[in-house]
Amino acid sequence: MIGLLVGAPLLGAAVLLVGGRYLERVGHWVATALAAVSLVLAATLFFDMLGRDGEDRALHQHLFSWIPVADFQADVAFRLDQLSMTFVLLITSVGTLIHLYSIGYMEHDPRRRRFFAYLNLFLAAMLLLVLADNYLLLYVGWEGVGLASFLLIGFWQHKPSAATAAKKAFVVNRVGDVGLAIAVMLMFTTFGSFAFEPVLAGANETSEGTLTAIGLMLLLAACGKSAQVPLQSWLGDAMEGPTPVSALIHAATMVTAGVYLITRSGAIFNGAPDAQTVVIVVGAVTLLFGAIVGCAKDDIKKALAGSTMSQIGYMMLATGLGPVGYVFAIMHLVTHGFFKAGLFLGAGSVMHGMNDEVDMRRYGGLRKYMPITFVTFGLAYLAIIGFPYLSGYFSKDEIIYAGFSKGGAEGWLLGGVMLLGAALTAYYMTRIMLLTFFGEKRWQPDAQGHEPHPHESPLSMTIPMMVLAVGSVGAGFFFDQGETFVHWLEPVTGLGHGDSPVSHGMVALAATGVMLLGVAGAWWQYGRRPVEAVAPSGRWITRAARRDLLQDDFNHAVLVRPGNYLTRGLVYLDHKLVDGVVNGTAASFGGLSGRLRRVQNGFARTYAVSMFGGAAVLVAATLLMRAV
Amino acid sequence: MSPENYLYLSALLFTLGAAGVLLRRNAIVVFMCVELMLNAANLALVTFSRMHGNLDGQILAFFVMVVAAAEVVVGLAIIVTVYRSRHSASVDDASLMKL
Amino acid sequence: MSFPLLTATALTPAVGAVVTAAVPAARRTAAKWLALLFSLATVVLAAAVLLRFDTGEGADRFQLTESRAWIADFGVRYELGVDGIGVAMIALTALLIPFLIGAGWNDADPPSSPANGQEGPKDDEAPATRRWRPTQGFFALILMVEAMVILSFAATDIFLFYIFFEAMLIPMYFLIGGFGDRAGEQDSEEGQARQRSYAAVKFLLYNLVGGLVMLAAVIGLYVATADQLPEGTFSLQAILDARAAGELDFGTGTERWLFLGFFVAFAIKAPLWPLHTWLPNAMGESTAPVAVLITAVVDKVGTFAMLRFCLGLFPEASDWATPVVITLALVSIIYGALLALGQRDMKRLIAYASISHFGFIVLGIFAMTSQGQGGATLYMINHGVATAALMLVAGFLIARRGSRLISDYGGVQKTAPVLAGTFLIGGLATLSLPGLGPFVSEFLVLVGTFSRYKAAGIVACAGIVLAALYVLILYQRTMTGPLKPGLEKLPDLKVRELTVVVPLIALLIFLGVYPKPLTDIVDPAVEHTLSDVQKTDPEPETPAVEAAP
Amino acid sequence: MSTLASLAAETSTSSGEAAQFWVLGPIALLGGLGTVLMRRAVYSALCLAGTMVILALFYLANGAYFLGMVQIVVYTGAVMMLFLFVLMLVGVSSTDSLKETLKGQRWLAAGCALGLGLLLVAGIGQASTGSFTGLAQANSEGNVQGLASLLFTRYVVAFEVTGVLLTIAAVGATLMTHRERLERAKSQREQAEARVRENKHVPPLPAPGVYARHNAVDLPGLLPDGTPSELTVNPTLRARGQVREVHQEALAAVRALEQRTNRHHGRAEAPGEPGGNGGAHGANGANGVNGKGVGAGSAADDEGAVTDAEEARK
Repeated sequence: MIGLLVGAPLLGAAVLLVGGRYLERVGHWVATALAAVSLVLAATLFFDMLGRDGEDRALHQHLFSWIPVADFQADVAFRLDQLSMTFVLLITSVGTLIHLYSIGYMEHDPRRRRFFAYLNLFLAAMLLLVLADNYLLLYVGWEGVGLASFLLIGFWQHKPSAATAAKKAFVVNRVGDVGLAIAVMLMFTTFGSFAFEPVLAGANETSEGTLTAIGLMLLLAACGKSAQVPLQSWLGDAMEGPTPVSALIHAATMVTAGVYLITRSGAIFNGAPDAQTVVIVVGAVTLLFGAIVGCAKDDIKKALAGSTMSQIGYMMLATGLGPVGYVFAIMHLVTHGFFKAGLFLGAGSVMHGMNDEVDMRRYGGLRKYMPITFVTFGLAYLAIIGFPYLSGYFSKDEIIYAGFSKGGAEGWLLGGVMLLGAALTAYYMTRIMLLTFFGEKRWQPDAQGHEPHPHESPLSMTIPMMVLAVGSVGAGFFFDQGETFVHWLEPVTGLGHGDSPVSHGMVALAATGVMLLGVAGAWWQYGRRPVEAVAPSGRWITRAARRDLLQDDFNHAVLVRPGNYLTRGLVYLDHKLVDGVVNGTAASFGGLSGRLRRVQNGFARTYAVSMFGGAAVLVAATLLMRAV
Repeated sequence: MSPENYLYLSALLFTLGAAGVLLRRNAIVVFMCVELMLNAANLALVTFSRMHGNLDGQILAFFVMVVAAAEVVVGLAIIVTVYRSRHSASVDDASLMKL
Repeated sequence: MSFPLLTATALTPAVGAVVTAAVPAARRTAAKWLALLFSLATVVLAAAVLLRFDTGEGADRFQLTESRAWIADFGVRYELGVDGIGVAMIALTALLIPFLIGAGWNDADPPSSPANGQEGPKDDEAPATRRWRPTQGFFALILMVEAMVILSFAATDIFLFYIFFEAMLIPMYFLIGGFGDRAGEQDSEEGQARQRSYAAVKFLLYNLVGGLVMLAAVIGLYVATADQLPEGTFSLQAILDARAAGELDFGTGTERWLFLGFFVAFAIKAPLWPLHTWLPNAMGESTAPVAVLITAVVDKVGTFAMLRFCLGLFPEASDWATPVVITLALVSIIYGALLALGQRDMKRLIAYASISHFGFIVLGIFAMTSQGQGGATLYMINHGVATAALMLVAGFLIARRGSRLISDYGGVQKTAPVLAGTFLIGGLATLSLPGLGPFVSEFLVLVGTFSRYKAAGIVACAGIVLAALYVLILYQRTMTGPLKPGLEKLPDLKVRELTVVVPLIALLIFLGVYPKPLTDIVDPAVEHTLSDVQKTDPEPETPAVEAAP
Repeated sequence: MSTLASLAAETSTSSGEAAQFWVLGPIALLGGLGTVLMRRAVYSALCLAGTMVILALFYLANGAYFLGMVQIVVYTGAVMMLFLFVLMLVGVSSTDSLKETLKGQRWLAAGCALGLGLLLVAGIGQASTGSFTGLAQANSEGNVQGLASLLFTRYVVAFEVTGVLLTIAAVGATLMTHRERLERAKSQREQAEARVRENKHVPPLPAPGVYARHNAVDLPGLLPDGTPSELTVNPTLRARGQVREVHQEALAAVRALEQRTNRHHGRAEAPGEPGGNGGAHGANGANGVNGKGVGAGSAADDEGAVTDAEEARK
């Protein structure tokens, strides 16, 4: 049953890739159908799970023994508990919707079949990731989604920028993966196993140092996958991929895998406060980082990407808080999955209508042309900025509250940071809103010179947007009702209650306040007066933010360029030194023999001389013999 | 005077012959120098036989002569053949024995 | 004694070589089919070996043994026998050769034939090669190498092993020197020929030097056994038993010298930094199948021999040398990867990648843990298959364009998507993506190393990232981006090429998803090796309490 | 004879023998030196012969009568004559320059020879024993008998072997020097036809020296411009380098004669004549042409002559 969950999309991928051009016409439908199949499976499993009560809801399925070498026993086994269930539902539902959406979006792409194959591959990998019963299998899914994201980011391979972005994403992720790999090894050497149960159970009788080490390694992995500082640089470029990809992988599901990993390994982090602190710091920094970047970008997708980073920063921070935060991290993750996917799909439909123009300064006043997009986008917008009683409102406020409840100065600090983040969120989202849908139209003919005439997207694209809009409106409320979600997850993640200096109400009030502040700020800058179609140079902070706060320049200066010099130097050395020694020896022997050859000059008299010399020496020797 | 002087003489002649072999290029002359060396050796042998008072030295010298004769015959034949083919009797011209 | 299965397995390709070579010049195609036939027969026999091999509990270590007196005066016997590792390696060798023959189907046709992957000229053409028979020679040599390799995997008599270990060089030399890929429009015909012969001679000299050192060690070993045992012997089994019984003990000094003698030879064969420089030349200049033959089959003899002879014969010395060897292995991993990054020539890039991988193998062997050594053995097989896939596809690409320079390619996936896809899969296997064979082995090696030498394990992890870099950069430069001029009508993979590549890829996936059959075969052998060196896996710090699910 | 016998019989050497030694020894040495140093092989051969004779005397003085005789008869008589024959075959008066061609050979040779000599002398000096036993009773029943008894008893095997050796040597020498004719010798007619065919020397070669005042075979004939034409002398002489120089005054005389005749007939100087001698060696080929022109008027074989002149110069 659980195996099928993964198997269906995997089958789809295989069939589509192998099937070749016979499937060109029906390929996308096959893929969507298979995604839907796994969605249905997930739903049935879900209700079946609801049928059982809290503690024994977890399901296990042991397929086969994968790598058995002595004590090293890696199995292909699945574990479906509430946590994974949540993810499965999110992945399959959003995934299916986006398959549907892509049918319209990729309609004119000649390689659509392959695109859907990759999408299916991604679904399979992601489901494997969340369903795995041990860290090694999780690692497989982990790299699998990396591969899928590589393929999808670089889907338009003829664009060098896309190819580069894909490579960058994979490599940066690889760095994170090393973290995960080392973590798994540490687990093996520490616990003699890396299945969830033994590890998490054994966590509390292991030394804190080991746990910290494992925790940090896991965090490294999470940073890579979830685009957290310092491994965040790939996410912006990943927007080179088709928009549905950005929505599915780089907003809703894959980038949240880091949060899943840390939540899953809660037991380890609980035992390692230092690691938790690092997690919090990373989350907080990323939160602001993403927000700042989001404020400056004019490319709508990159702005949203910044927003994604920032939101995931929230979740990270929450997971760093320990049991207090896990639940809400996941909750925010789910709601974020809805509204951010909605936002991206909206952006996609906007681009669809505008000849793939991404510069928001070339939009303006689109609400008249694409009403559905406007409405759905708007709802998602309200959700993300935490408009009261929309989903963002609940999840984010809970996290902020949890941050305060850390207590003491750090509590205040965290709360403050997160409120600032909230304000920024409101600011950049409003900015996007205003630039895109309000004001007067600012678009010009593109390079080929045809005037874009914005139009609403086909139904296959709008329907998913609507569904997601509903989700982003309702999810939070539904979750918060009687703390459904909390009780749902509690058996897996546990639940802690910090004592917060401030009450829920005050937090909600403050959040709403700063939100309004942000909106006002954005309106003050972009709403009152017309926006110029070309970005003003702006202050240094803006310029820096436009360049993703110089992260790439930093990487380039610190890693890439020295790396290039190193490789070039080594190539030279290998040729000159390592190889040179050998060739040198050979050459010297050759020269020596060449010299010796001269002695044989063929003149009989020369040989005679040597003969007589020899004779003389012999005589001398005999004489000496007799002398002594 | 003691017969050793003969030995000294033979040594000197031998040396002369050796020098000739090494210095001269004309094959025939080289050959003569070899003969000179052989004769020097013979002188020494004869002197020895006298000093030791038995004839073995002379016998040996006798054999040396025979062999020398044979050698001369063959050697000269060789020289003639070489001369026919190369129109030169210089030992340096026949220096094909090199790489 | 029962039917000599191992001898038969080794003999089949040898006979095939002779028969193929005897085919008259005009009947090239017939020769090809003959070679293919014989290689397939070998596969069948190897499969028989695999089936006859008993992996059950208490099965003795060396099975299918054959033993005949050969040079009685020196106690040299014709002794064959396989443990799990040997079986696996023989299976790999036998399995790869048919693919290599299929891939090299046209590589040895006379230059008159079009090089770009189309079928060669009909037999009645090409009068130039009436007397000289390059094609026949090519396939005959490949089969000859196969025979040698199988024998050296099966030999349990050290002298016998040495003979095949060396004899292998002769056909390899001619394969490298005689048959270049026709990729070098940048330099002249004789220029290529010069480079080829340079590469071939370099290969020969390196390996001969190694062999010489080893010969000295072999003789030393005989002497050592001769003055301690009733009579000197070369038999591995005998020596192992004698040591187990405590009758045999080379002193520390002797043992270390002997170990060095063997190790140097093997370290050259399985290129370990800094003895690696022959590999890039050899692989760069030879045709793709031969390059695969070198790195996937022949070099494996080196690592295999480390595992069987170095550790088996000289446990203390191996223990003594471990720090140095591990350091060298780490250097190879990082160094090879960095140099792969710096290459401009596709095949040289793959060669340096292989150097990096051999670093992993050696690391696993000398980690002295069952994961490490089991992983190393799997690694030998997986690396063989993965490199074969990548290199062969690269070979097809090179044959089409006639250039090895990465900079001559770009956007290939637009004209030849299937080729690009297979190339990508091969590349992903090389960077050991989970789900493909190499991942299993690489991770095992890392775990095995890490559980004994944490630092080494972590350093080795850098190799993972670098691998991703060089593979993806290669893929990006060649396959993606705008189409480079000259590639507009680049044909996609032909049926023949697909039949070569697809099974390899399937095998990669299978090995990645369900390696259990392989591990079952290998594990007992690894346990034996570990017991030879008197090592046991380190215990976990805090054994996990088995939480009931 | 008897005196000598008495000399050798004694166990000490008489003053007569000493005198003989001191007189003949140096001469022998001189002979050796001559052998080594003479530029002409014939001379060195003669010097060697002299040395050998002296050595023969020394043998006699040392009581080796048989050997002494053999030395004179076989060596000086037969072997040296053989040498001389060969010399004649190769060219009696051909001189080879003593100029050393191999770098450092001379010094090395001198070093080796001197070193060897010194060592030998030193050895002898070291091994010197004052007294010696004469051949008195060894030669008691005659030297020849003594030798014979030894030769046919103790050394009989060696004797036989040397006999075989001699036979083999003789056969070998004849084999080596004897040349089997592989192809039938060309008849005169065929040779003539061949000459015409390759258009070379169709007329007989110009005669030597007759044009100048000498009529010796080893003197080249002169061309009209007074330069000697090598064609006119026998190739063998050329090979031996025994072509005699044409003296400058002879040439001058020829030129003067021509001028006189010209003046006498009141003819103007033929163009190119005076420069003839000056540029003779420079423009030898051209002169060769003229020479043939004299020899045979036909212009057909001019270039043939040219080539021939080239050959001659080689």
